[in-house]
Amino acid sequence: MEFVFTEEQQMMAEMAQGFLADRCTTADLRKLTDSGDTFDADRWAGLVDLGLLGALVPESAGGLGLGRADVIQIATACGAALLPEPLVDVMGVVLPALNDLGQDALVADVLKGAAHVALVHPDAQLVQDAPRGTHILVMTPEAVTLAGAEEVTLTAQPSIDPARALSSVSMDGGAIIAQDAEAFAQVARSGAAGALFAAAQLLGIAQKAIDISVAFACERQQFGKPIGSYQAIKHHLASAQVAVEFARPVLHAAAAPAATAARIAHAKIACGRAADLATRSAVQVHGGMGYTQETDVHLYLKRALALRRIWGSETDHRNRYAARLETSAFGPDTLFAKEA
Amino acid sequence: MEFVFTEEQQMMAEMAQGFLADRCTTADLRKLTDSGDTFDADRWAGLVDLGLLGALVPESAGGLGLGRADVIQIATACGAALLPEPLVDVMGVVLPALNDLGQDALVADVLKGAAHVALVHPDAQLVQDAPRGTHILVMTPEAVTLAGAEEVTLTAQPSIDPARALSSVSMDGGAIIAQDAEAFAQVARSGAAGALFAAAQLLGIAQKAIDISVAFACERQQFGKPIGSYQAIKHHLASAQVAVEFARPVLHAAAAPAATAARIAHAKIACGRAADLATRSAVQVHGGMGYTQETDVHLYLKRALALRRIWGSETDHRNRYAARLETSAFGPDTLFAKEA
Amino acid sequence: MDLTYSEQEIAFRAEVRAWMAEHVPEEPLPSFDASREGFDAHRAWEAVLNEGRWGMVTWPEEFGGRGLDLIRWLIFEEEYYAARAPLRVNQNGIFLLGPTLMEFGTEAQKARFLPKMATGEEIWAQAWSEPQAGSDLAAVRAKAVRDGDDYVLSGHKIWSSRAVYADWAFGLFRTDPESERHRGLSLILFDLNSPGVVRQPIHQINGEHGFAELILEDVRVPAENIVGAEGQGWKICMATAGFERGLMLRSPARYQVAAGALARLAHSRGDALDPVLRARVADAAMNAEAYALSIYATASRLEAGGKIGAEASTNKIFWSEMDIALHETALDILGDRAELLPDAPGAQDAGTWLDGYLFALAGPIYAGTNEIQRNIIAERMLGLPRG
Amino acid sequence: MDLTYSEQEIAFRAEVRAWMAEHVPEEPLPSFDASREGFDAHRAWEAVLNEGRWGMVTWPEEFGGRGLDLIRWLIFEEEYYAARAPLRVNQNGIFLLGPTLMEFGTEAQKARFLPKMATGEEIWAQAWSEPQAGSDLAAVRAKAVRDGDDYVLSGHKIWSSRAVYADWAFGLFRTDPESERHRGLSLILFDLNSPGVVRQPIHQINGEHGFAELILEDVRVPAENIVGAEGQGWKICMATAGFERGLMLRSPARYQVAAGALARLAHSRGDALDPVLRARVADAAMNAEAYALSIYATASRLEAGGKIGAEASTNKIFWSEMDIALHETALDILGDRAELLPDAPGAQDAGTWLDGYLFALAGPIYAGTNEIQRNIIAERMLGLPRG
Repeated sequence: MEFVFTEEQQMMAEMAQGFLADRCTTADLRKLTDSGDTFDADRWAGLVDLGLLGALVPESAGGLGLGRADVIQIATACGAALLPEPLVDVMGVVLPALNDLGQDALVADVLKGAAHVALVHPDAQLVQDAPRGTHILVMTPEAVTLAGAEEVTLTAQPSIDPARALSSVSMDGGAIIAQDAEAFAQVARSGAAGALFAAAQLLGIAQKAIDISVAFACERQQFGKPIGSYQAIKHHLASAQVAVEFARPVLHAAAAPAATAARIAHAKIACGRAADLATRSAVQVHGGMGYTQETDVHLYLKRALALRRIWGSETDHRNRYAARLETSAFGPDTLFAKEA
Repeated sequence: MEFVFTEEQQMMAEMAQGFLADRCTTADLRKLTDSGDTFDADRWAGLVDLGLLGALVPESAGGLGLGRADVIQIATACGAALLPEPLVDVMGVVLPALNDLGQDALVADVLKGAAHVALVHPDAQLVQDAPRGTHILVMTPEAVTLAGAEEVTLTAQPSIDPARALSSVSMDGGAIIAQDAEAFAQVARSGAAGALFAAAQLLGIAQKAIDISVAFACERQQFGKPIGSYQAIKHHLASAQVAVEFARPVLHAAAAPAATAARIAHAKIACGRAADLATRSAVQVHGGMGYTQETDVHLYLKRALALRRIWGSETDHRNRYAARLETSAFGPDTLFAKEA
Repeated sequence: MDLTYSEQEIAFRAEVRAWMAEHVPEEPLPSFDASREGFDAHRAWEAVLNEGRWGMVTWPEEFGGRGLDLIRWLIFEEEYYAARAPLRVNQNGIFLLGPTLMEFGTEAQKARFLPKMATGEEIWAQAWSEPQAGSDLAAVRAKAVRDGDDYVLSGHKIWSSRAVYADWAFGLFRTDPESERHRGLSLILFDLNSPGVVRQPIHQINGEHGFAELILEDVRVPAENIVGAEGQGWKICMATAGFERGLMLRSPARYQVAAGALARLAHSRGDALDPVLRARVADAAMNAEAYALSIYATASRLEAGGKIGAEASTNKIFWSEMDIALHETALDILGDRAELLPDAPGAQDAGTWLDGYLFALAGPIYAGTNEIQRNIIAERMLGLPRG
Repeated sequence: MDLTYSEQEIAFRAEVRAWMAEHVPEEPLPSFDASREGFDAHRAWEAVLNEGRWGMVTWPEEFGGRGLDLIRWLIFEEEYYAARAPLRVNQNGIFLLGPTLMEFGTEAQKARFLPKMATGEEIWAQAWSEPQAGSDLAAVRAKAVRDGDDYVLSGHKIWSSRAVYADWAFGLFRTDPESERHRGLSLILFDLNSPGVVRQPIHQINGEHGFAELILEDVRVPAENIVGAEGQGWKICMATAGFERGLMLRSPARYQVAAGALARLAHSRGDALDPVLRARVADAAMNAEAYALSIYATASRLEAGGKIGAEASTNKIFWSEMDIALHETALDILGDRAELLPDAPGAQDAGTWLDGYLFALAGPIYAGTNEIQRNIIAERMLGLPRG
């Protein structure tokens, strides 16, 4: 039992954080979305070069052969940086699924940046960045279908988050690459991965929303002293930090190889609530400025609003957790129990 | 439309408040319960003399012939004073029920203090002060039964609130005085009355818990100034006061002749939550002293704990309210709508 | 205590309902905070309202009102919201400045400003806060210097609601340069089209620009545009703020209509609705009713000669928190559709709920943050010592 | 990152479980805070535990421990709570004073006090707070005056946990009469049976008397009973408080066992269970797991050489709020049975939940109120300016 990241895991995370600090500031994000775009090809090429897309793909298939615990902090960093490109979904969900389904050539193309696969999943029906996709992967519990871009019709579905270019997809063709039990299992596997990595991003957003609020509260004066010296402001932010502190270990445990679906559900709920509390506290701490587009608060708020409600709502995840609670024993010795 | 109490209603309330201020302090209450008792015969005689028991009984039957709105503030005052004697239930529930059921002689006896009737109801199965009862009235949706004290077996069920002498009752005899539809309707009528007047007491407790906390917070020094000057303490108590302010008008509207069952359910929920928030804030504001029996906080906390869960739980009342919401229109013009 | 409407009140409701049915535009108007076009459409609606003498039913007849009591005002508002009539672009005027002028203004000011306020011919912005002031209005630094028959205004105002398109503004200025905090402030009315006024729209979280920053450089205003005497601004402004937080800023019907819509949204899910969300929907409806009942009680008390006090602060906290919870519940019912903009093909009604949610987030902040309101309740209502 | 137990850890768990199965009393002991009899029964249990060398598994072997790591301590606690073994009457000693003595005590103090602490022969009370101090420990006024080889203690202590029946106490005293606030305080150990010590039980909300007031009048204590140097009391006390709020005050297993019992209580209602309560039960279980995971992570970090900092305050807030919510959910499931005392015939298991609820209410207050904890988080963890 060692509930700390290894040095290698920590180094991976710092490498990604460094890249994002350089290449994905909120100023960069504003410039991108102000120009009407949501995808920076140079930044994506940088991510491709780092090999991050294939982190969870076996080395034999051209990836890094890592596990979820190795990259969970990278997903958190992407959330904190509000990365607009779909690294987290591609790395965490799409490529593992294509690899599971034996799509080796397509995996190789994606890894070198030559192909882009957008995913439609029962828990994430609107797809991000689909117009740029060379392929669309559509999962239902009955079948997994892979279609070329020319075989689908996309309808833009603009989001309040200007960096999320969403579309709905209707299929005009494509090839079924898995069915029945295999499709059903893949939907569950991909759904769990999607929820886990959405949770990771939410945690990153939560901490970042607190951090920028602390900085603001130290600067901003009201009634003759920094607003951060008022107990009400302190307690807002302290409560948000408490939520983060008790979501983080759940998230990290949910990234373990043996994590149950219930644990991942818990992580999604806890990180979602932390992000909600933190971003709304950030609005309140920023006062009027928090209600404008002049500070960055709204960017975190909107991303959190979206991520909380895709890859399973709180209702969905609560039901999953409760179902396990009602059918299995619960006690100290079940804390690290493996999937039944 | 006049949503203010009349001068007469106000005078009635002040009369009762005056009586309670004189005769029912928390010091009186402690003396009573320390002696192992829960009933002060002198105080009861005083209440009998004031005629309050029969406030809702028609004048023709020896009562004052008033309506619920006339006495709702009296019930609130009884809550605030933690009156241990069962005035509220006798005045609000038992005597109106006996009157409905044509038990004129018994009504007259109760009014002059010669009889005492304890009530068992589906929403209040444990009865207060039953050993002193000359009669037990047992309501079920199928039948209403009136039994003499010798026809029932009582089992004491001690409560955390030392002023609530509870018993469970099993019937060894008695006479059925209403059945079927009449019994069913009486259960509903008495249940609504019980919930309304429990809500009134909860509101009184809530305000009182805030008031004693304010007094304490003005006195008690910490880190060199009164604790009431700290924002965290201010905001605890302000939030509790907000809850009281928006429970009070609901309670008063629920006392109107045309109030719906949903409105009474709302009042029970709102006053219960206000009392819960206020008494728990009171514990927190009083710090360690709030966790002892040396201050009065625990008395309010325990009474609120009990009253919140009898005469219908929050679950019960929420379901009632939600059912109406789902089957009737909802909008500004339904605010004062009459019972369907 | 009589919670039934009189025959006259019932008749009045019917009259409002009939008029609204005939006059409320079928299609919702575009937002008055997003474009000049939307603003003008709302201004036109104010004129229509005024023709029906519905501009502000509590105002005296001489200023375009009907001299009715507050209960009738509530009934009017109920029918107004139930008819989904346009939001009031004029609210700074009719709810805030209007009552202030009636109480503190000269006869000339009333004659000059109130009728055009009632018709919507002149739409008002407020100009209270400043960049370094926020909820601390006493920290105002913008100044008004007397120069002959004029005041010369200079300074920097922010969070001026409606100021992007409005015609006139009322604001707090320091007339005594030596003064500190709330002493030496005056309430002055100024034409937003005067030379020296620069309006900079503030982009809100929801993309609209309901607020502006105002840069004032040597703006000349006739001295007669001061309301009350020099140095009385704070007192007058507090009276206005009490009104704002109190009865009129958010009329209860708004939330009752929203809660009714939420109940229908929930109902449309049938048995698939999460019971926890069902409970939150019931909470939203209860809160909307509690707020309405509280306002009725306050209105009755005021009609009986009472005054509005610190409970205005309890109202502000209650409606702002209720508004967020209500809209958040809708977003949770909508699930993954919640993030879609109103014009997304898949949004259906989701966009409206999203808009309402984002708008609601401002509630605990503006007109004095809820932290300030809790301080007020604690100190003025409960009597706790000042920090 | 490896979230699986090693074979040795699994074997250790099995060893604890087997021992507990054999030794834990079948009937729960009477509370140690309600009677001398209950206190003595718990003291006897401590002796049994010590015979099995389970008193405090992280302590060095020389003091009766096993020198094990914190992960094994957690496993021990899990099995201890799962076996429903008696609460530790000795917790002031083994969790607070013991670690403090090991860090700051002299060899003589360790030899004198630790072994009897481990066996339960000497049970410890703490004597920190004072009537006018509350959470403001720096306001301590009780004094210790040096007189030859003794200190002479006088003053008034309150909230001394276990002090009604305990043998010894450790407390903060002002050794420098000229000093103010946290300067000039010292940590001194004293025998509660010394002449001049008067113990007054405090009647708690739940009827027990887990705390006492201590009136100290010229209580003579050998000077060697000071821990650390004169004036170091505050620093040492803060280290102790960090420990208290941190890892050991509430071990996670306590809540996991309680959440498991809550889940069974809920399950016993079957389909009649309100789905809103079902959701709150799930929340309780999630919180218990989150707390446990967080403590495992902290324990791993400490084993890897890390330090415990302000996150001790986040723990305090989290467990105390979770504990109340968990028990309140149980009371809401129990409905009208919730108010019944454990010995009421109709109470069944309700009385235990009621006891637990009332006990939980103290959580946000003692060991530094949650208001103080939030200040600490804001100032020390987030870096916000002091009030």
